[in-house]
Amino acid sequence: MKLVYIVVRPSKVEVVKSALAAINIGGATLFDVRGFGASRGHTSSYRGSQYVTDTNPKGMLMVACKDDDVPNIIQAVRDVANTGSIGDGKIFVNELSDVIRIRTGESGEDAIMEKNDD
Amino acid sequence: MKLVYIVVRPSKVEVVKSALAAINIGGATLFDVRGFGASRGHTSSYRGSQYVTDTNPKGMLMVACKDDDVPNIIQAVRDVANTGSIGDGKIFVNELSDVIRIRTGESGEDAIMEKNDD
Amino acid sequence: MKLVYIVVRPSKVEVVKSALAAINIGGATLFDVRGFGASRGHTSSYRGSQYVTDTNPKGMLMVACKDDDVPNIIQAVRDVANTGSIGDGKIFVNELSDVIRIRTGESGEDAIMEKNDD
Amino acid sequence: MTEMEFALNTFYLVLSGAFVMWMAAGFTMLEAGLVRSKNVSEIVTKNLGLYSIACVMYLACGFYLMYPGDDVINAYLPGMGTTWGISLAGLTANYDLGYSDAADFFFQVVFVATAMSIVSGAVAERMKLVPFFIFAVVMTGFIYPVQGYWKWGGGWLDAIGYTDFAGSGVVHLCGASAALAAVLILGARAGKYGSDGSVTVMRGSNIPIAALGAFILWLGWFGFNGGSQLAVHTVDNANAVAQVFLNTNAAAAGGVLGAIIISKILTGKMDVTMGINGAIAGLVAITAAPDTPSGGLATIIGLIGGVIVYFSVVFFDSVLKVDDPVGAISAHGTVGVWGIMATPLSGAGAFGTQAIGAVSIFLWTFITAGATLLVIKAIMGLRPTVEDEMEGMDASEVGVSAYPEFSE
Amino acid sequence: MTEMEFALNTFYLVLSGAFVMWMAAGFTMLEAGLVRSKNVSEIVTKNLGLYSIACVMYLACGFYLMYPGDDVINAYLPGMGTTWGISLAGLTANYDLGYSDAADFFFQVVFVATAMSIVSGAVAERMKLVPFFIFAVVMTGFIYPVQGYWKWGGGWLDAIGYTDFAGSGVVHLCGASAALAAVLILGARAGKYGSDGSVTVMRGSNIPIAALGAFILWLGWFGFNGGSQLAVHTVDNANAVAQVFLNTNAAAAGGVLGAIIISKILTGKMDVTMGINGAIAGLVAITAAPDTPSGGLATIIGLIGGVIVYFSVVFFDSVLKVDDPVGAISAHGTVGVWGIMATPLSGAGAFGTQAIGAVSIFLWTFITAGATLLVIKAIMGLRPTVEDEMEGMDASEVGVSAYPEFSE
Amino acid sequence: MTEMEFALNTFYLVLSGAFVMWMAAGFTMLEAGLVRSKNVSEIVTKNLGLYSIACVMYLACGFYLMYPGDDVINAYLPGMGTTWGISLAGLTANYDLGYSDAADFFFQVVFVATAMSIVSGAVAERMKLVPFFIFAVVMTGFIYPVQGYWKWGGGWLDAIGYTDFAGSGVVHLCGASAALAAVLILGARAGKYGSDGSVTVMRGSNIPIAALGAFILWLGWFGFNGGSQLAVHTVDNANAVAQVFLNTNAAAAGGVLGAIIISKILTGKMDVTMGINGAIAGLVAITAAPDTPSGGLATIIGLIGGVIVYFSVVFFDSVLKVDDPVGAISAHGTVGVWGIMATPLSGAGAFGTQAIGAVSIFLWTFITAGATLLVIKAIMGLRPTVEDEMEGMDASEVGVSAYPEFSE
Ligand SMILES: Nc1ncnc2c1ncn2[C@@H]1O[C@H](COP(=O)(O)OP(=O)(O)O)[C@@H](O)[C@H]1O
Ligand SMILES: Nc1ncnc2c1ncn2[C@@H]1O[C@H](COP(=O)(O)OP(=O)(O)O)[C@@H](O)[C@H]1O
Ligand SMILES: Nc1ncnc2c1ncn2[C@@H]1O[C@H](COP(=O)(O)OP(=O)(O)O)[C@@H](O)[C@H]1O
Repeated sequence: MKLVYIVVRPSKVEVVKSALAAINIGGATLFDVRGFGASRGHTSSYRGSQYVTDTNPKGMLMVACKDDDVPNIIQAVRDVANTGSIGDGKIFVNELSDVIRIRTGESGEDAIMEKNDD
Repeated sequence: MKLVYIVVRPSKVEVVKSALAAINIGGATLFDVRGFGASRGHTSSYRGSQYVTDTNPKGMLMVACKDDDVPNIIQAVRDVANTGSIGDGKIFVNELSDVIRIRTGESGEDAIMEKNDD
Repeated sequence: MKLVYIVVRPSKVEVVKSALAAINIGGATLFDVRGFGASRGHTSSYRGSQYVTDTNPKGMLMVACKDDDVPNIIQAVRDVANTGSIGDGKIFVNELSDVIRIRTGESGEDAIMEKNDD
Repeated sequence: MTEMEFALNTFYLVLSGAFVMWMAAGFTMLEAGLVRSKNVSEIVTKNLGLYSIACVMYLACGFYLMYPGDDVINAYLPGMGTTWGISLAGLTANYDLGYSDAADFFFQVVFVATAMSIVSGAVAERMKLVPFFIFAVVMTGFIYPVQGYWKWGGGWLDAIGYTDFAGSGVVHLCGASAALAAVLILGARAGKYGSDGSVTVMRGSNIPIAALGAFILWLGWFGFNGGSQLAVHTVDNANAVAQVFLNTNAAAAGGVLGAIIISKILTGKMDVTMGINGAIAGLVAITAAPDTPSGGLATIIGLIGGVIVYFSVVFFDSVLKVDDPVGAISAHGTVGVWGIMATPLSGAGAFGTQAIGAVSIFLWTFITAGATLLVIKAIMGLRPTVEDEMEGMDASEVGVSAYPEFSE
Repeated sequence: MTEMEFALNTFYLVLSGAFVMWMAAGFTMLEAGLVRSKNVSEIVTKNLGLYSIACVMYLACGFYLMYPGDDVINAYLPGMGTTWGISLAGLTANYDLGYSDAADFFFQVVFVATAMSIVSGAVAERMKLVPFFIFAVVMTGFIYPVQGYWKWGGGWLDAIGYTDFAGSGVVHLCGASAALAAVLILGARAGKYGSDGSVTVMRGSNIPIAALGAFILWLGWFGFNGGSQLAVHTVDNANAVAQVFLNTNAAAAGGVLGAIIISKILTGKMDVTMGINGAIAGLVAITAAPDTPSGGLATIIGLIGGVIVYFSVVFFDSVLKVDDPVGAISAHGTVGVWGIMATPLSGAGAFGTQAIGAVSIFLWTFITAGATLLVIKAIMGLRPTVEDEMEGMDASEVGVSAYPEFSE
Repeated sequence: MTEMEFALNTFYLVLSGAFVMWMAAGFTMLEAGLVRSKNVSEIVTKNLGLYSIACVMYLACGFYLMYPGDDVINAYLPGMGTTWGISLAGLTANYDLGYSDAADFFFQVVFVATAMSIVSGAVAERMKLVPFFIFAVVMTGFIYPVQGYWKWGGGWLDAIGYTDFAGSGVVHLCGASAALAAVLILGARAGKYGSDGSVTVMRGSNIPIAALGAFILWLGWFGFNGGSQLAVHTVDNANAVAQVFLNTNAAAAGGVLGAIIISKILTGKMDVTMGINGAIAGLVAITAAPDTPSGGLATIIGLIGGVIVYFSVVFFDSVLKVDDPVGAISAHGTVGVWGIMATPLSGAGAFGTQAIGAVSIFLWTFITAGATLLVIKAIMGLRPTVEDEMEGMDASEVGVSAYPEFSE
């Protein structure tokens, strides 16, 4: 299994969520984060003094999935979150050793599959 | 070592914390997150218009631990955070290559063990 | 590649960010978190009743980097974030299987390298 | 009239004016609470600025336009002149007029600011500051005073017997008519209505501050309606003032109950934002004739206002897809008309005349405001870029986040 | 009495009433600031609704019950009647009464709303809206007016010489007694007290808004106490009014200092929420006799009130385990009793008579409010489900988050 | 003077005082909105406490110092005495004085609190509560009353013809001079100025609450300036009062426009915090002579104040590196001087005398306040530890987070 982190623009979180649902990803956990990267540094002023903000608000989704789902997820995310401008974000793919569903105690892939009786 | 992510209901964060302390887990890092999963979608209305919220507030704990601790953690969390209803949350277990304690520079398991002189 | 989590005092987030930039780390994602660890428990009072807060605000940076960068990062972070008091934080180093830049579709190390035309 | 009577009325009038000035804070808080946090600094700036512009313009030309005295051309368009450099306090050679001219000016200037405040709520989150302020110049310096003159300056609406004690029409319907023109020309906020007809809910960021705004308006309205009696020095005047206070309060209470009861019936919950609009609706409804009804009738007029505002908000938003973030068009416009038409219930004004008043105020304001906005749009545009709008106007227009530590 | 005197007093009274109306905003902000963010929209709705209900009920029957004139049955239970459809302004055939009847009504109606506001703070975060509003109907339409009649309507408490200038007892102790009954019947908020006797601290979500509430109350109290002189038209009356303003302010200042000094001594820090309660305590303490003490004595009466409220809050919370999120029972009840008993310090009222007043107001309100609440509880229940309470009542009762972008 | 005239003036004065008391809430909200969230509870506590201390000290000795009547030693240092235990309402044996002594006290006491409030904003986020409160004791009990006596108590500044209608100098410049002394002795907030000359921007945490503060001040200023006429009972007085209301409002409006226009020109955006400071600057600017200019001139005086405050804020912050989180020194000090010097524009006061007034008030206050603070510093220190300051003073001084759910 894999644990995939998807960092996107805040305005894209909703559509990414829908896109994941559309390819049958059973769930995700969302984080409000700030990012810095290539799109560094815009200057603002407050009470006449200038200051630089080098981070931008981003949304992050953490998704546990089967190994096979990873290419689909990447494709689905790029389809909706790619604006072509710097700051679109990144996807980080990690190995995931195990998942446990707290409610039932199921583990492994069973824990991230939705069952009909849910 | 393992890095364990525990996603639970916000109201369970406190008790999970205590449960971890009870099994001698030395620390944890907490995140406010929103989750979606099997428990998708409740409808609210605002100024007469309906809208659907498909995420619920959750709390997440990130815990670095020794490999041996993992079964204990799973057991401890399930004991206190399992209500039997959808939305209880999940535990994600990852490999952890290394930990460094910034203060001392200790690394590996030493960095997550509490010493008496702390 | 590695995915490195750096948990530090909130007041150290800015300097860690600068220190990373100084060693040519191309980006990072920031989280507001609360931590508990060795520095557990200070007592406050509200309306005459005492209560214990056992977590402290921390900042976390998530950084994707090449394997070779890890020692530099650890060094850079320790240089600026080490105050010598309990609560300085920890660095967690994980394996990272893949990174994808959403904008271009680049993957692997290419996705975390800054190119001149950015 | 004795010196003391003059003094008492003047004191009463400036105090009433101060209460109405306070309504500027009420609109600001109401609107700041009902928009999303990325546009809060912008709406605050808008309100500070519009109030200030109203004060300057009314001094420069608005007051004279609205109350030209003997200089009037005819019943429709008043003459021109300025009160800018005149020390109004010195004017009252003959204090038989009942109160100081300066007090009168002060009481009137805060009314035009109120009318303008109504617009800012409706165009929230998507109209740039500079075009808005230019519109404010025209609205407060010309559009409002002209129709104000029709009724309160002794123009044709007054002549035909149109009744509007404190301005359900002259102030609230006028403001709402301009707001409607502006909203139609601007269009909805980015992302508000999907091409499939779906409505996206955009929730207010700070409910207690919106409620504070409603309470401020409620308090200020005692000056708004009470002061409109213009005198308190006799038993009859004092009795009238007291009844106005009683009725204004009763109508607001009725408005709250109307709105939260209908909300409970229809959705099972008591939507607090509707309760807030209900209070304002009750106040607007009673404003055309707060002196004549009994307390019970005032409560009912307000309660009906509260019910109307509920349906009006939903109708504009979901059916007409007219995007009014704070419900200003409904609370001040739809309910303003209700207030104007309800005056015969307590024996004030006749149905037909009231209808003429409502229609003529609406048409005048809607057309002139619309034309003004179209001209400004042609010259400089009204809206920020979609990117700026998505990011929030605090960043592009003001440069200051309203809550940098909570929501950035 | 001349027309001008009548006019001045009427003006004074409606203005005082407007200040007291403003206290509704004060209670709303205070309570919204001291509850957790998940219950903020709910408490705002509660306050908007209770104020409105008070206005309607007092018009329908409360005012007549409290001031029945010659229709009175006896000193304990007044007669019935309504002011609903009556244009009160018209009533004052003989203006020798001193002020307009409509002004009198308006000034009185905001007092009953104040008493009711005290209850909403105490039951915060765990009482459903509908049963609360039903209780408000009974409280403002019956329970409050009856004991109000005992003193201010000319009933038996007045006859025995009980002194209560502006209502330390009639308003504040009355409200707090109902609050105590409600809290005892409701029980504590879920999770507040552990079975092991532990106390969970539930912190207010917005301190500046709570402080704003205290400042609003402070300002409104000038109308509350000042207006209770009921006349300003003579040198004596004017002097009394001025001393009341001076003393009201001094007592509030004393209350703040009492509370923050004791907090500093006991905990090493100046708990701002205690300072806020201290201000209110100072105001409640002086309310029974704001006209008779010197400024120095008023300061001391307030300061003692501030100390009392500190200990009372801790005692109710930690020892008695009576859960009162905003400290309403302490600030208005415990300190209300202090205010009633302190009047002899400045030569107003006798110790024994004051005690009879306090006890009788407490018992009447506690018993009738308790009985009413038990009946409502039996019919429909008072509390949300534990799940709804844990999730916050904004979701289940109002459907609107107070701060959707900050805390969801 | 008739009883009614006495009554009317007394009513007018206590009401004006209530409006000025309300300014305490304005300063609290303004400052709470412009500091970072970790210091919000602390600044609220500071404001509650300083207001209360001002009330106690002015009663104990300040009022008598400032208005010693015949007990005066000479024109520079008044005599000693107390009004603590005196029932001021009883004093007016001869009501020809025009208003109740108690009303006079009440109106004056809120002025000293205003002066003190100015200091709290400037020292925000880095001065401990106890030393601040000790300073408040000296400032409100001695420093302010002495220079107040020079002008309003009939001292030497009054004798030479220095003009200061409502206190651009006596209140605002005085407060700002103490603030400047305090800021210089305290130093900047930790991390504010880098050793390389860089300036760190520390943004206010809650803009709508800061704007609310400005609106509250605006409203309260009608009492501040209007009440300073001290009488309303004749045609001349009433006219003057009305002109004061008109001009106060016009100047505030001008101040807003001055500040946001200059901000737009220089930065391309309309900085709302500058608009807020602009409103206050306009009000401060007109305060020295709100009765004499026409509305147009008042607007311009305010507008220039708004421009001045913009440059002054930037100059103190970026050039002088004097750290004043809310811009109090600029809005009340720099603009206070502008207000004093602008009185000749409308024919009130002479340039030279005004300059003497400004310089003497500044020097007296700056020196005595500075000396007092140095003594307090030597005894107990003024600042928290750097760690406590970094963590925020809410934790170490108050123990209560302002927004525990949003920013912890
Ligand atoms: N090396 C990195 N480690 C962790 N997060 C990163 C890294 N580089 C970028 N990010 C995250 O991805 C976001 C987008 O990256 P950025 O370089 O700005 O744009 P793009 O990916 O389009 O080139 C950043 O705001 C940050 O949150
Ligand atoms: N595939 C997933 N990846 C990441 N997080 C998930 C995933 N599925 C569920 N979660 C998280 O776990 C929470 C609980 O899951 P849910 O399916 O609602 O209940 P349950 O685990 O009881 O079936 C979700 O709210 C979400 O935060
Ligand atoms: N086992 C752990 N798992 C996850 N995070 C941890 C763990 N131990 C500590 N942390 C994080 O590191 C922070 C600092 O740790 P702490 O033990 O307080 O200080 P130090 O590392 O200086 O001994 C904690 O606040 C917490 O966020």
